[in-house]
Amino acid sequence: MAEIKSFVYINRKAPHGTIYALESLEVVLIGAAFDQQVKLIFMDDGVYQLTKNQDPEGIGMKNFSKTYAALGDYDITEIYIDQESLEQRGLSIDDLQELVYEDEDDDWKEKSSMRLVSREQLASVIDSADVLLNF
Amino acid sequence: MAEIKSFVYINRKAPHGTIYALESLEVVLIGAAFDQQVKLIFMDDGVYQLTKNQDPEGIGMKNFSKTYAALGDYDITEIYIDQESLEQRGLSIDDLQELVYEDEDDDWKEKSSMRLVSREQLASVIDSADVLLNF
Amino acid sequence: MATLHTVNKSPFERNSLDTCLSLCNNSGSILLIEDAVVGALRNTSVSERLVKAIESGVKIFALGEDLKARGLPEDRVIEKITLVDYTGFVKLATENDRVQSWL
Amino acid sequence: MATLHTVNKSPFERNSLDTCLSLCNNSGSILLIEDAVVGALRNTSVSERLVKAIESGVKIFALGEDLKARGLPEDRVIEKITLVDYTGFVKLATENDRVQSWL
Amino acid sequence: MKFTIQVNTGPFTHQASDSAYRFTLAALESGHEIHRIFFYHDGVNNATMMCAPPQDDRNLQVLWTELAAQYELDMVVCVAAAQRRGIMDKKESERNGKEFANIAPGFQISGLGQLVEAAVASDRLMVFGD
Amino acid sequence: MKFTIQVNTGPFTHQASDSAYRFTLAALESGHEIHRIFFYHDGVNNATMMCAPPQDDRNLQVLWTELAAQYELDMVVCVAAAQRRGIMDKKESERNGKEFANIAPGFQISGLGQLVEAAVASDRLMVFGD
Repeated sequence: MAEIKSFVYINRKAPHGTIYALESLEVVLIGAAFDQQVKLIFMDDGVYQLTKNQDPEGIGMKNFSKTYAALGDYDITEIYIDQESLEQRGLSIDDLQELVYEDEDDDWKEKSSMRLVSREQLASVIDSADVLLNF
Repeated sequence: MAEIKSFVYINRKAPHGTIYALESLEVVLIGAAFDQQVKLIFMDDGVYQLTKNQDPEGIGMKNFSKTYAALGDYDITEIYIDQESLEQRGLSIDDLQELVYEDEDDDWKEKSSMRLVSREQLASVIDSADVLLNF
Repeated sequence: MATLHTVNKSPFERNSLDTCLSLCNNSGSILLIEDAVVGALRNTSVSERLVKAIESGVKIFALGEDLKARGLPEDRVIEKITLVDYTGFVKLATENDRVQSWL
Repeated sequence: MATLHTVNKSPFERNSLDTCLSLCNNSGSILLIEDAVVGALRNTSVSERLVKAIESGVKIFALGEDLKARGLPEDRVIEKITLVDYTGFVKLATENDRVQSWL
Repeated sequence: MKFTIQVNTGPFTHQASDSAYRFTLAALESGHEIHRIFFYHDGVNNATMMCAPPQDDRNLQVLWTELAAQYELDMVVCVAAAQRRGIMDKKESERNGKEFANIAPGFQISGLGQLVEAAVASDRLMVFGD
Repeated sequence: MKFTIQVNTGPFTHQASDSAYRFTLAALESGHEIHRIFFYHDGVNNATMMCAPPQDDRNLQVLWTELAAQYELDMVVCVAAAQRRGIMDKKESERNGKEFANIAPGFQISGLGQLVEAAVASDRLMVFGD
């Protein structure tokens, strides 16, 4: 397993209504241990996974949305957000939690992992992946 | 259980891709034994449940579409097909199997159970039901 | 004879809200639950359809617990959509004559 | 670097085909399987979008077994959509560089 | 008022079984009667005694079982749907040549007629599903 | 070519597990290698030995078990997803205080790392789901 592959996780489902968002995050975190190149895409209803202030106590579920903040610690620093999906849903990037990482090549400065992109840019991320995981 | 209620079954899912169409039919057939008034609606992707010449052998499933022909024998004689759903899907009523019943009040003449209706007509079928079952 | 319609899927992903709107007359009520509550926000690609339904007399509700779970602020909800809790959901089911779940 | 996109849900019920079309460039292929094969017919509310994609260079396929299961006649399928069987599905997966399943 | 609750999804994967549970609880606490809870389609998976979710997560099977005990609820699992998906009581398990039963306490296996009967006998049928 | 197959849905409810089975069979018959079949989400329900579908219907668990025996396939069920949904081997069953195991022959329980490892080691990952 010396080969390094590019893994792209595409998150398209809202959280809580189905378990896909939670179980996808479990794969991403486990996958981070494998030293592959990892990119995450949040698009369609997947953008709701990153909304601030989620509080699922009233529906009896746990608030796993806080776990996304740990992605930077797992060296996951490329997170693509589909602009069109946000717009359709009346959301802006400010409605999402900010995901950051510390750049070891730049004196451990804290930098944003989030990239607001167009469909065209997403298409090239997808077309450059070795492995696509869709949730 | 002397009371007679009006049951309306709304079928909105394509067959084979999910089991809902098959398991819905099981409820309808069991329900027919209860001497209630029964109406069936086929709309949205539910209209595909009635297409002629289904042959799911190649996907390893059984062809339960033949069972719909028995609905008349179970005294289910009011079957509503949503015109708009057919049109969106490039289908016409001729693409569907014809469901018939024998009218005991009219010398057991064979009559069609199928009624091609508008959304407006469907709305009144729904709003006159006692029990709505959605598949 | 009023009908309560429930919708539980995101209107950006599925057609069930649209179908529901096409079959809900002006004595009816619609309750958005689970992932469907995302449709309750203002300025989305579906909000105009909901506003039109409200203007035609349809009453629209959304389950507050589901909105809160998804981090969607109450003050961004379309005006005249009423938030209810589970007890309010039960009450809506009793106040209407039947319940139609658009699954 | 070509991508095979698979879609398995009805385009009349879900947004996955539309999303797929918006992200499939003209070197890509789309295979319709399971309930998505209903989108392969001519004269539907989605057929124009598929024809446009084909004209732009996207190759579109549909799984014949799934069409047959649903009683949809081959001669009603959009011209230039190619029918394949499961062996053809495997072949498409090998001929492209990666597979993206729009679930 | 008398309710029948139909649950079409398994626990965890879809929120619908949580919604059904919370609606049922709210109806009972509002003084209404639950005539029957009917588990159909993947809903039969609510009745497996084998679930072991993480400690900090809810266990819907246990929640249903406890609610049924507290309010003496009639929880019926459709036999045809259950056989497809592998939920068995002792009788069904023996009849199908299985080694054990896996249905949790408070649930019982019966036919689809129990759904139709319940819909006739209740004022409202509430369907929760995918 | 080397494939890994991911199965996200239980048998019967969604066609995706049938599609996964048929794709796997066609790949094997075309001379390709199946590196691993990984069952995730509701896909873990393919591995229950308790299913008893009608006589005239397919039994996907049996089909998977037979295919695995014939081609010596590595069929892995995700442990976290399986615990949520109540699929256990003997070890997991004892650890979770259950009375028996219900995993069918040919399936084994392991971690999500097995999915990532398989995706790295294979030429193609095929995902079948809802």
